[in-house]
Amino acid sequence: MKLELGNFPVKEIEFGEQTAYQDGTLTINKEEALSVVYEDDHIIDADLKIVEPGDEVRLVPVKEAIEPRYREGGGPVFPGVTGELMQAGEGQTKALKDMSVLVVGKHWGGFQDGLIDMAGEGAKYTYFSRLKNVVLVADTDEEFEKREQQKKNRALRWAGMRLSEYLGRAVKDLEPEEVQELELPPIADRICELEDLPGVVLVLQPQSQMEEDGYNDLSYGWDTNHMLPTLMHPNEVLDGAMISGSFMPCSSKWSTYDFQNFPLIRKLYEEHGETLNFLGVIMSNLNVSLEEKERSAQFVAQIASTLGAEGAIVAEEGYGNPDADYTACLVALEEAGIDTVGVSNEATGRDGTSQPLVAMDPKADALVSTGNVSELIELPPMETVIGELEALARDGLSGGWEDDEELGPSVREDGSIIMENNAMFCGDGVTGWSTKTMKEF
Amino acid sequence: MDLENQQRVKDLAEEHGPENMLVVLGGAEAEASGLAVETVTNGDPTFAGPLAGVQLGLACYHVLESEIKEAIDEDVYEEQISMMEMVLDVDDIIEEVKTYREKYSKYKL
Amino acid sequence: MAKEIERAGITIVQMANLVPVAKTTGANRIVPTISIPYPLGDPKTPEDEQWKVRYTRVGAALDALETDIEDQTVFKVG
Amino acid sequence: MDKKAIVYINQFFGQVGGEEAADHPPEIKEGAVGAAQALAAEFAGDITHTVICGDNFMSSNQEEATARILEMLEDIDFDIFFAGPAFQAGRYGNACGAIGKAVKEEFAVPVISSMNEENPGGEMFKKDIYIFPGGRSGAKMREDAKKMAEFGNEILTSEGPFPADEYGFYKRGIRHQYFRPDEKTAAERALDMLLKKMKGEEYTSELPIPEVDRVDIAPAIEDLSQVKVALVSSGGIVPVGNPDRIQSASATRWGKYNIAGMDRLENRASEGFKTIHAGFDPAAADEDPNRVVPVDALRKFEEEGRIGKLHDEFYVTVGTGTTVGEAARMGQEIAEDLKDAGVQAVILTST
Repeated sequence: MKLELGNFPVKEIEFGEQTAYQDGTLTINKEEALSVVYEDDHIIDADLKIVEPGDEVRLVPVKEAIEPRYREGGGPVFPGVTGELMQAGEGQTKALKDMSVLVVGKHWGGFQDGLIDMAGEGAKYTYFSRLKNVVLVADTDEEFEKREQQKKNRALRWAGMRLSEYLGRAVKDLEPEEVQELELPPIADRICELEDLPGVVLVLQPQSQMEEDGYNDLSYGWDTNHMLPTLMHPNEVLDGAMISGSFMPCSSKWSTYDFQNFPLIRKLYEEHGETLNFLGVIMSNLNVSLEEKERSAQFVAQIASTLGAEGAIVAEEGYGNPDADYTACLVALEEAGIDTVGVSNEATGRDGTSQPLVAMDPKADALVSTGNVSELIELPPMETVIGELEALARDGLSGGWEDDEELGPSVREDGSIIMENNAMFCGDGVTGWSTKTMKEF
Repeated sequence: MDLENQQRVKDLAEEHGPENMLVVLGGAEAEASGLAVETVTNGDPTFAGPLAGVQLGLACYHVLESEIKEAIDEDVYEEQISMMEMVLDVDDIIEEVKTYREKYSKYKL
Repeated sequence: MAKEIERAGITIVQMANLVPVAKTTGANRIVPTISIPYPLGDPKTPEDEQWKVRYTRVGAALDALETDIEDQTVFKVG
Repeated sequence: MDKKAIVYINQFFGQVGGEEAADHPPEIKEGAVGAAQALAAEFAGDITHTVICGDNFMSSNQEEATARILEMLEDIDFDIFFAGPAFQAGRYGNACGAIGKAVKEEFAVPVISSMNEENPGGEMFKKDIYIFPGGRSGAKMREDAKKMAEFGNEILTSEGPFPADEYGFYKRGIRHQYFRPDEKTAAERALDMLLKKMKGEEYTSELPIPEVDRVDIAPAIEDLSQVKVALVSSGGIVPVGNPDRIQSASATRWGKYNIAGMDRLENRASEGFKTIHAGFDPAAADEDPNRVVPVDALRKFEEEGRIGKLHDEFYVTVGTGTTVGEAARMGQEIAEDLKDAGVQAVILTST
């Protein structure tokens, strides 16, 4: 499978007459862009903003991040989600780089939503503070979940994807500045030198723990709750086969942008043919019952063994009971004789003394840790808030609270905030971005 | 160096003046000898004894060092010390004692 | 939590689906349940079956409370 | 640096005497006395007082000794407290740890000590105060005191963070996140670790698996029909309206709710109970809370005489994201309440 990713670096974003890309500048016709957003009747109010690194802006509740792209030939960027089902990971896709589309609720947030600061101390906590962002801030008529803590955010997330596809079409007929060829030939056809290198698989455990439709990560539009671990080509993941869900405490979340750019996959590609033979991605999931967790772990170990993997990296989207899936998977791979490394965050509590994962096993002896979900973060007020600051305290964001005996409310009158890392939008960068680790103090 | 010996050294130095004293060590081990030199020159390194923080700077040698050895009657040295000289790590001891002496002794032989 | 209650000298049985989690946190008497969102009654099954599951599993937990154990024990149900 | 320090040492290093003076009661002297001088040589601030206490006095009257020392310190202004170094001396190590912990709790200043790895005081108190690995005997006084004093200088003048592996004190089981100065990403770290592991080379896991802390198994109940049984749950089942505002994740609160006279828990639709747990799909629990807190089944057992009585209240909190530390505290509080209510057996349901 071969994917050619045509990159268009975005140095500046501005509103203007016509949506177009020229010499690093993305110009957006706001009215036309919003009309794409309003294609869904559930969107009752929408606006677009542009934010850049260093802007004194706080975004909350942030629901999703997407890289704008165009699929050559006009097929859906997210097959099975924004259009018909088709093979992702093959052919040509164009991407607007160094930017993302951020989707922010105009009023209402939920457990799974997060916060981004574009400047100051808070900016170090999320990758998206480093990007130029087109912010869709909107409200919907999804009354059934307005006051619910768990929100599907369906209308907003889909609007974000439509908007990304719309922006992607700006480079439809243009030549990319740079083309990256991502190619892994069929495993059986790989040349002899590769055979001498150790085979490595990447095992992903995207969030899939809701029984009800509409909350989980999707694979080609299919709810990952309903799947068993399966072998995927890494190109599929990078090319829109996977989209983010709306369920997990936000710092643990993998946004759709994260799937499209997955640093662990990129790193394995870099090492392919140099130090290892990248066999592929085993797409697993996270489950609610023990039997399901064990079944998935067993499937993962079996697929990895069948492929002849000597090494594996496992990444977990979440914490709490999914740690049982994570540990089960690490143990199953180790027991199959495969050297395994895990990547996850931890929950050591505000004081740092709690047990890092809820399920642990001494066989999991090589772990990368990307942060503590309960770490307290205190940030000064920001000049501008896009969305609604009160959502952090009011709507049950996983890192916010209405009141606390010791700490007071998450949102203070002067606009300063105190929250748990939990609410940092994709803050733990488990897909590989994180420059955070955990240390003993 | 135990607390009693520290007290004795301190008293003698007060009585006769540190410039008029010479401490000769007979310890069998390098580290302990070094500590003893330090104690009578720069003060008790463990800070537990009377010499804690007291910098006498005394001249201090190990009995195995040539300066002392040459001053002793050969027969006596042969009878009393030479056996030990064969089983001890003489170089180590001398090296250690010398190091501390050069660092802290204000007086020499 | 089970550990702290047991430390206080109260005999406790933990009913949990995630046996590895209960084990890691140090619970001593463990009775498995059927899932996380519905430990004691699968909504997809008829009422009487859910009742049976609940009655049997809670019964097993009561048995566990009356059982002397030497080590951390996961009690079998049914 | 105009910071003030107080030093704790034992009778030996305080020049009171050896074993014969080990019953020496605590006293406080101005300035750096005895071994406190070794710290004074490296500490950039001022050592204003030295507390000296006999090791035996401390170990046989720990409470009294601690109380007396805390009282001595009450009116003194100080920024940091040093205890030791204690080398391999067990009683001395214990004394440094105990008094250090008490001072830290009472005055909220950093406390620094040093002990040899064989000193049991290190294992006992490394969670409470900073303890540096030290030599076996007083011969290492200068080195050990230097480490303590230098860390004291650092902690009083810089903002941190102070990771254990960088500064060298014993790991304390306190894990916090840390931005790597080299900005090496998780992807790069994972690949490095994997390549090393596959080659059989040394690597360092960023999350070493700690040992599980076990409690003594409570004895079996002889006859449940004579006993009051209580239900406890981490499934977040609360009265609709959540009167105690228990958090739906990272909970720090628990509630107890009266079920006297109830045959079962009524559901959310009938304004009875619902789950506020955000870690799983709430539909099944909202529809029938007995699926999580089986009041109905226990009523049946009560009626059949299988159990003596179902306790009139059930206890609840939320498990998801709730740190083990918080869970332990809430467990202790609930246990206290259960004991007061005469409950002898508990069924804990978790989701």
